Amino acid sequence: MSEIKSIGIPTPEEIKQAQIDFAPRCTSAGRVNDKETQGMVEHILNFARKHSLFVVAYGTGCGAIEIPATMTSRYDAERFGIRGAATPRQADVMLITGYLSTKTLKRVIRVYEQMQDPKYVIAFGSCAINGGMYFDSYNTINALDRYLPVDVYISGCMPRPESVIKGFVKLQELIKNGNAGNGEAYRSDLDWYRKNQQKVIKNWDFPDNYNW
Amino acid sequence: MIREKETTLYIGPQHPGITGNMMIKLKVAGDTVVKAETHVGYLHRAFEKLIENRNWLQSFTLLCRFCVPEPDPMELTFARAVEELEGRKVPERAKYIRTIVSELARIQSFLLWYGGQSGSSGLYTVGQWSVGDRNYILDLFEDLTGARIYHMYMWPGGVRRDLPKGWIDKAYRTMDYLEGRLETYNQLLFDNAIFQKRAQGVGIIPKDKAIEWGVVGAPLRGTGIKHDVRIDEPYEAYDKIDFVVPTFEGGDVWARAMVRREEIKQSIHIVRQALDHLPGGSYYNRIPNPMKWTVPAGEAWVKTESVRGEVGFYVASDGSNKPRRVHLKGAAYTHGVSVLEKILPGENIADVSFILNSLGVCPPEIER
Amino acid sequence: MSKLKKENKVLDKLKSVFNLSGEVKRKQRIAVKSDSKHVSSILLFLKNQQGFIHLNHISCVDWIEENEFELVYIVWNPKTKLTVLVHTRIARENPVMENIDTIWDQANTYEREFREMFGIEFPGLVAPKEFILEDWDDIPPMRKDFNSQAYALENFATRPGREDAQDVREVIQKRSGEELPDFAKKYSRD
Amino acid sequence: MEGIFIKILGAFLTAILAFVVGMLYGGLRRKVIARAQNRVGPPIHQNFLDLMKLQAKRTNIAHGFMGHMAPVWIIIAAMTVLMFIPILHGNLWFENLTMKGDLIFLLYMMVFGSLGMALGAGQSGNPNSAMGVSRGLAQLVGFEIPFFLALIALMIQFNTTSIAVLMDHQEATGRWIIVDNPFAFIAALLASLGMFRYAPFDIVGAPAELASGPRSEFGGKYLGTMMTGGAVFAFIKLVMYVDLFLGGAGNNNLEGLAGTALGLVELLVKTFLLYMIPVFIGLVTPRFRTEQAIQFFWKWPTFFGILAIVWALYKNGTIG
Repeated sequence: MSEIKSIGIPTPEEIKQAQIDFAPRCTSAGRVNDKETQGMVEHILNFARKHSLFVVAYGTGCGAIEIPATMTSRYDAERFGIRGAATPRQADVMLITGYLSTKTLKRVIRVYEQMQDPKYVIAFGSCAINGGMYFDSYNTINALDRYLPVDVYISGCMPRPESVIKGFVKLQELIKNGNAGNGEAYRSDLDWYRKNQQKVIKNWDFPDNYNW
Repeated sequence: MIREKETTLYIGPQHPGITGNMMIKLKVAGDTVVKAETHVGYLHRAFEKLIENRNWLQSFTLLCRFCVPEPDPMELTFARAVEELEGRKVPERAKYIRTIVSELARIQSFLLWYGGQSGSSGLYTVGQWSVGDRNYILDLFEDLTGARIYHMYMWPGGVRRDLPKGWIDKAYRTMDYLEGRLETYNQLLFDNAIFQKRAQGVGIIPKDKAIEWGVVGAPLRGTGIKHDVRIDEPYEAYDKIDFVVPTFEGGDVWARAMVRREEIKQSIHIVRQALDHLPGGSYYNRIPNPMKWTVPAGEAWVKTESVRGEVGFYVASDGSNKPRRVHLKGAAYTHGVSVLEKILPGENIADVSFILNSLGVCPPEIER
Repeated sequence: MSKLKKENKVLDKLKSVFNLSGEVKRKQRIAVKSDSKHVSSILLFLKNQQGFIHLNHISCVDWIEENEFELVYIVWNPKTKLTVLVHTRIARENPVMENIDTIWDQANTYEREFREMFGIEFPGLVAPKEFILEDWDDIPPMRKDFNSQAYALENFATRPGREDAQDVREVIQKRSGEELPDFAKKYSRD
Repeated sequence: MEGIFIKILGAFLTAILAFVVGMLYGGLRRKVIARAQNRVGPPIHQNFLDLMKLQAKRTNIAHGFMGHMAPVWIIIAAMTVLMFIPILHGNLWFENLTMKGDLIFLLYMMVFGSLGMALGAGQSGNPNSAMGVSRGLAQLVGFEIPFFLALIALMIQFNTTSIAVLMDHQEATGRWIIVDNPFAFIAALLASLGMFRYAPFDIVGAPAELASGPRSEFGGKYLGTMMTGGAVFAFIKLVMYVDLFLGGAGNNNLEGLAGTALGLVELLVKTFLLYMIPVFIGLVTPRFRTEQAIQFFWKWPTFFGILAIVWALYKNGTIG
């Protein structure tokens, strides 16, 4: 019967390789406006970007249950300029609310690629970080940043509305400093992401070029 | 008659009108749905597979995530199934606490439903109020169990901990507050001429077919058939509590809404009664060391009433420290697939999301 | 057993018509075992003659040691509030089971799921091939011989840092068969 | 020479005024709704931030030529209509082309923007957009009838199609048209609920039904431009109603800047009060289905429109 395969303690080489593999992919490639080089215009635009975050309405996992609570009267995320957008074209932020099944991952990638730059990804919950309690599930991916660039992780299962808002505030801070928005980096590292994505999505039927 | 050209319209998975993460593929002619097909699997986490690799107590962390809007009936049902397999007794106080918690879970789920039903018809104000007020119930849960959504509170043999100090008063106060607020919601939603116009005669489930189609819960009671697990097979303290199971004729969205409108009042009534008659004594029959804990071989089929309808667990044990098979039957399994595919043809596209909300389709319950 | 009169009546009726074994498990629960060939006629009899018009659930259990799948059909009578569990066993190799979606439409959904998750074939089942999974290329996942964790390790990237968690699991597994260490004994529940 | 200079400057001023007021009203609407829903709500300048953010998007996808042109058409239509609307009565700065336009011309120009939107949405290939467009056109058929009836009533009663002449008449008699022909106002007001597309008539972009309808495929700069156009159109509609029924603004005897300022304040008060009517109705009503919306417009608003014409004929001396 199902015998649990142990990974064991990783060797130093494995750790090194893992550090390379899991190094944040989007460090400098897509940074058109670092804090140092940020001009006056970009500064003002970043102020607007920071205070106007449209969230694409896609509840990908069970963390979506705290989104209504965050958006409604007690926590009221709209006072930060956060509001829902019905379609990916209009949205800036994508919330990955928890685990992603392989079937959803395919849709999520499509939705992400349809969003317009600069775009941000906030990942919710332990299961988006390292698989959480679904680490041995055959249908959920374990490390989201292999497949999509992630700006902010919110830990917890599930994150409370306070921590969701804290995550948004953190994202605002990153936007202000010009450290958020990995759309261009995603484009420049597309081969790496595509390789990982295609490993999970067996029947690959995406457009060849990322030009939409 | 000239047939209009049929087009294919995908509602979901990324769509504001969908409840959760699923997809409905519609064939539409003009504004009318000709054929509907449900596609699920976007939330499949293989719970039933994973539980086979966890021991009995570890399963509870996974179990409550079966259905996100209302996790407590899942715990309760599984705990009852394990108790039935083991023949374990539950103290009287635990029974009452379980009744209170499952009714509170119903109330918070009803409040979320208010949000969904009114939001899908464009009346966001009620949703904002009710989902905001839902936090008061979640506060009660937090005081009691430490978590807002996933509690893992009801274990085999009783509940995890006793009611904290002052909790009962707080629960009474919350019930009083909610009862007052409900009047406001109902005035705005149910007395609204446009809502009545939208809801009446839409998404009709025929009365004579309802049971055969596998309809359960509020949608079944909305066709005028009185069926509730809490009365048919009383569990916990429901046989000692006096409550009414409301029914409404019609089988449409309006009837289901009216049933829920009464049910939330009944739930508040039950919570008050259970708090009034809360017995003293122990709240927990201890289980052995969970790592060594084995459950005798056998099978159990246990049902519980949730907001969407009955929740059933088929649990098979082979006498080891892990479940052999845990199979959930949620109400959405039939409502979301076969019933939805039957009632959607002939409806307007505008009503798809409306009907979806009134059936309480919860995709994680379908695919697990 | 006067209390379980209704239950025994249904069971006796079933036994008189069909060749099956069964028992009354408790109040409102009747369990019967039958050959897989007779299941649809038993269900049809229960539905049309005995008033069990509601199909509650169909479940499937993989008994890999006995090389069999067990299918459980659970039907419910809204008048008498009784539940009958009809068990049947089929072979694990090339499993084929009779299609009952002509009796209850919603059985279609269950059968689609079992076809996908256990690989059981239902002749005459008209439905799209995929229900929950997409582009599945391994053995049906709910079978006991499918190792979920191995599949996950092979296909999905794992973040370093989870190794301890794996070890704890191993320790727990070992420990469940072993004596507890001294320091843990005072917290022991037995 | 000086006259032309003032005219050009005035045109710019008009455009800026319409844009700022329209956007601020949008922000105020969000704030009011939030307060009614027990929330704090966004700051009232939130819409400006949203617009700035949308214009600052780095990638902008257009689906074909019409997808590119649709927002431009909306802006063109909005600005053209704006130039023909008298903002303040008899004011030199906001005169623009007011004396040359008439109601019928305006009505056609106002549809021009929606037409561009429809073509652009059609080219995007999104079924939600196509369905939104067909719903929008159906709704247009609904609310245009009572609106036209109300305007025809005014034309019959006062024997003119010029807004400026109507405003002159109101100033001369000192009586607003709301008093002269209340039924026309009621019909036009009910039609305006459909024009603003807030609940219960937000069927075009209904989120739970059609994602966001015709706008589904527009993002970034395109959406921002559409937002601007929408804000200007909201201002135009409000000013037009104020001009037609509430006596317009700027009918004071003060000279120079003080008079203009007072006129603007008057205009803002009137338009804001008028704007709050659809906003408050939208707060407490669910959305109609398309056919229910059309039925609504063809019942009571049309009845009031016909009543307005009868009233106008009676006042005019043609009948009675």
